Amino acid sequence: MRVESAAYACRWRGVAPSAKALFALAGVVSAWIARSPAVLAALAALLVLAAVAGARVPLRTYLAVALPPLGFLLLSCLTMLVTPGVAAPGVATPGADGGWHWTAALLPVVTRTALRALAVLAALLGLVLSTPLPDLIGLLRRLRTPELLLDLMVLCYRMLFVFRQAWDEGVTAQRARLGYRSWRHAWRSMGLLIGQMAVQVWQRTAALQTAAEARALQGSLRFLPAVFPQAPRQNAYAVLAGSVLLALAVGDRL
Amino acid sequence: MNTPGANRSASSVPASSVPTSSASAALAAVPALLELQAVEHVFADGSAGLRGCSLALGRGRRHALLGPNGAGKTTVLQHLNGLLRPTGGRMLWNGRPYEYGRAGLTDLRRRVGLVFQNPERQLFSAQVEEDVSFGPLNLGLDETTVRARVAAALDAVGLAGFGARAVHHLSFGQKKRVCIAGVLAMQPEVLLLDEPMAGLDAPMQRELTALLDGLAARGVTVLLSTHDVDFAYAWADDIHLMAAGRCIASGAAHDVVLQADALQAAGQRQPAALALHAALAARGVLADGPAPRSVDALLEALHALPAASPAQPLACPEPAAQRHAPAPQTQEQTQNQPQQGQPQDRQGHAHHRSGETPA
Amino acid sequence: MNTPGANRSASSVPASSVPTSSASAALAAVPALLELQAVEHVFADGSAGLRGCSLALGRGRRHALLGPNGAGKTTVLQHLNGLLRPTGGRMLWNGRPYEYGRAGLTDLRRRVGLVFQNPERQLFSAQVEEDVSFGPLNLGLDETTVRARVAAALDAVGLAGFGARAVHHLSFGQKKRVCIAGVLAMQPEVLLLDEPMAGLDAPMQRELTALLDGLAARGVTVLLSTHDVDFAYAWADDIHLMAAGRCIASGAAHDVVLQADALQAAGQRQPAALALHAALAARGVLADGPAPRSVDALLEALHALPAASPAQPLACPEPAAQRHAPAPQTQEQTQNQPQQGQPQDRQGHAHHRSGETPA
Amino acid sequence: MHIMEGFLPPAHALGWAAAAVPFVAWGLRSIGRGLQAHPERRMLLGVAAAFAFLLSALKLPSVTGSCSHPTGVGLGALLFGPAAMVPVGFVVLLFQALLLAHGGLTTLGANVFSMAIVGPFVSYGVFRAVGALGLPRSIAVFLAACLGDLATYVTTSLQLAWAFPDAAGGVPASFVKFAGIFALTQVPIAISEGLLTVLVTNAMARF
Repeated sequence: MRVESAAYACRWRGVAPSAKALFALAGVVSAWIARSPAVLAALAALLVLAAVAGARVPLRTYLAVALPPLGFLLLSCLTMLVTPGVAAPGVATPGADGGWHWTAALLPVVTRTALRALAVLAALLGLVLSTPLPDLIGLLRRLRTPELLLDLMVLCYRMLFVFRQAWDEGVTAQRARLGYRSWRHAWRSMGLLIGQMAVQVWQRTAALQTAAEARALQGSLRFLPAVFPQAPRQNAYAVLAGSVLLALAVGDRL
Repeated sequence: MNTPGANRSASSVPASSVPTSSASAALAAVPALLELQAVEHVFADGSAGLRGCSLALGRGRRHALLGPNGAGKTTVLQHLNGLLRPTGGRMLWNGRPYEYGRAGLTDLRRRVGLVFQNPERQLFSAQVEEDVSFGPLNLGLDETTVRARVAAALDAVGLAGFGARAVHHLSFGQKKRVCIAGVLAMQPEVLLLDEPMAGLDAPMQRELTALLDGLAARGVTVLLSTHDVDFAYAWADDIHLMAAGRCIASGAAHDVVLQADALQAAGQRQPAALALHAALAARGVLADGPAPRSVDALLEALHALPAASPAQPLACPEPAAQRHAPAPQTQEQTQNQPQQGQPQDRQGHAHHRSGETPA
Repeated sequence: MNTPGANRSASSVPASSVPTSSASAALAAVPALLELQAVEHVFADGSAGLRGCSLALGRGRRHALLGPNGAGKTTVLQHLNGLLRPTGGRMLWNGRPYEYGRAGLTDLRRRVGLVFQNPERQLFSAQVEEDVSFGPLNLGLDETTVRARVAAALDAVGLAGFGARAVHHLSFGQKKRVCIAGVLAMQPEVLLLDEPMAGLDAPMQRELTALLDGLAARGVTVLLSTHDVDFAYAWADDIHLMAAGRCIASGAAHDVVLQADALQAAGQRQPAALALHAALAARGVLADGPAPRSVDALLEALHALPAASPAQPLACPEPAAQRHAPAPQTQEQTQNQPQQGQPQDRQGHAHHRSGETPA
Repeated sequence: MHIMEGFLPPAHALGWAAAAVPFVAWGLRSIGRGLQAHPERRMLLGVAAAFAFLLSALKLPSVTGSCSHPTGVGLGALLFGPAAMVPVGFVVLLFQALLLAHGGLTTLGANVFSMAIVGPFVSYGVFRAVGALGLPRSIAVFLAACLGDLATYVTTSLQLAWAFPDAAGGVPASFVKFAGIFALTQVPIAISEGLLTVLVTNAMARF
């Protein structure tokens, strides 16, 4: 989990999550407002810069995290740039028999969509690569997210690591007994392991419930929110920086 | 010689009876802080967890619940914390029966904290501070108080400054301490720990015993379960011996370990320190009297024997010994020995009682 | 007193040195069964698991890998089983480098079985038999053979007749034995166990050591990791000491425990039996010579001292001793004592080597 | 199949979010009602969400040689019912966006709709329907997981086609394009997931 470790290690770890979220929100809204490819590209660049230079997220980590969405972007844009032959009667093409061919008709839309996606992605990455998830959950708590949903998030986040460790240890133990010798063995081993861990879902649930009751559980899971004493000042900075992005975007619209 | 519990008993007890009476005599005067009276527990699947288990815990003492795996130690702990309800017999707090209503249970769990064995199964939040705040918040305390308690609890377990860390970045020993902090933050009068030493190596065990001794010194009643008779003897004031769902012996540590039948019934042997001391006392190497609590304390006692002590053979006419002390000293020395040995043993005890733990 | 490495240099070691040199002398002629040569391992997250760790395991012996938590014991075991690959240095099997191809690993894991610490993490099937058959089935054996092997493995761990049981109804100790059966069913030449004693109570530990001794007696090379120096000294033929990813000492158990610096570097104290024996020998209570392997063996030695032995004080002119042996015997006795003591120690050793485990 | 962060136009992103909210609220209410009688369901669903997240991050050895990810949606729907799977799926998708950058916050609504609403309901419906036909359990499980996956992928293709109609052929042509391209990865995944879910439920049934 690269995002996870980057968030704990980055320079903006102690900055109020509300400030980082405000800045990311400004980035998203700006990208939605802006029209011209140049401004969208500039927004994306500024947001990447903020994460890499400001929060000091290692570039290698940044790229590794961005790679899968970029793959999706490439595939989807290519999809939009082909069109069925029959659907373009005005153009003389060899694909008129029902094959596929390139079309430039959607190129402006594709360019804008791609750049907008890059800018919004950069806003998201800037947020998640500098903010550990518990801080984000704390922010959602302040934003009055339903308690039950928050409980699910807190438990899910904690148990994620417990399960991941259990999974890794299980796979290692199976490998030690030749469980992944071949493709066929691998499937059988995985099925066994997932089944065993699915049963653990209930056992772990019972244990957690007991442990919570031992600590006087009163219904929902209550936790003390982390405090960020600098939050007002940091929020102000974030609003200021966000306004620059918004100004760029609004200027593009005018 | 004084059993530690004896002081607490009514002052009119004749002094002569004190040495043999053990702590249970002392408990007769004041009710025990916590008590199981003939508690039965049958689980939902029909298996018996406890069979007429009776047990009394004196206030402010260090108790060890000793027994093999499956003897019912965890079941007892869960009864004490109100997680399980006896299917027969009753539970007492300060002489009053447990109340199992919501308010009664919340009150009980504020007073009697329970730390489970496996940290992965009792930490809910991935952030240290958040998890520790869970208990105090459930008690309905305000934010400032909770924050202060969380800080104090983390400090007590030696994790001050770890509040913002992620639980999954901690070591096993640290996770275990977070669990303890989560209970300490509720400021319980009794701290129950299920097999706290499991999975810890020697230095980590020393740290944890030091922490527990510190709590006991501040008046917290501590009860831990263990299957290690040597550890129980070295650490505890009182030992409660369990086997097959029954509490088969209970009392001051140095009394319980002398009950060979009960130990055997619980699948335990004698503590090594006791057995060694007995063997050495029989041979006059160490003095009679209370045995040191651990092999280390016994070793100390051996090393602290006067230098002339290797001694007894030398005192006899033996050519190789000629360079040593002259013969006339012999008798005096031999007579002195018991008295010289005694302070060693007392020191072992004092050392032990002061809260430092023999490794 | 021979450092074990020294014997490996030449086969011309005079026969007279054999009794003290232990089996490591035998290693001189043949290469070790398994060997780590300056193995480095850096984990994906950049942390160092092993730093130039060198280690040789002789065939058919009982090895203990001793060190505190985090010293790299598990990492060594995972290298031996081919689960991890050195990032530097190399691994040898019978003097030949490991092959990490699919066929090589299959062959290796058939020969070198690894039992992990936590049974919950390595039992995947609902039924005992099914789980034990996992390894042999992966070896591609036919059903009849697998069935026979499963039965034999369950028999070996004392769980014959448990084949059809549900895994989650077993006790912790039984689960642990199912894990071992699952590896034994692959009929490995080497059995590696990660902290096998963790979480087991005394009777279960005795059972397990008896099982491991039985396997060793049948020629299986056994290596287990532990952080308990007393257990390692009591059980193992060879001890390999680890600290901070390095193997800092290696050799016959009775040699390694004498290396005080190395023990301290690994955060270990001396084995209690050794320390006690030294203290008692210095006082002439026990004879010099090899120390017994466990406190129990030492106790036996104490109890087996001739009845007249409590003795040395009595031998001297002391009023209370008059009813005992007449003075003339004294000198003879004192001289005899070392010789009388010696057989005790030897017996302790023999008792130990015969496969029975001192509790 | 997740739609990446920022890919949908603002109107679509907000529209899908608005469409998903009532379902999430309904799912929460349906869980909340059961909490009085079964307080441990709160823990159960939190733990189940972690398990589902783990499954979704697994790499399966796949037929094509590359690795693919199962969704775990079918299994979850069979174990906990489709209503509970809406909030659970929401949390899983949110975490995937925040921890793995799979999907995103602006596209969360669209992804929740396809993976946490359509998928589980189709899975559950298929399971009940096939069960009612009296076919063997493993076939019902296979079809439920497999078709649940396929329904998710068809929904996502529709969402993309609606947002980006083909210049000449409009939404239908665009749907054919997206569905066609993503079929390369999604059909093998659906089949793998079906098989795996059968293996898992068989293993579980023995406990």
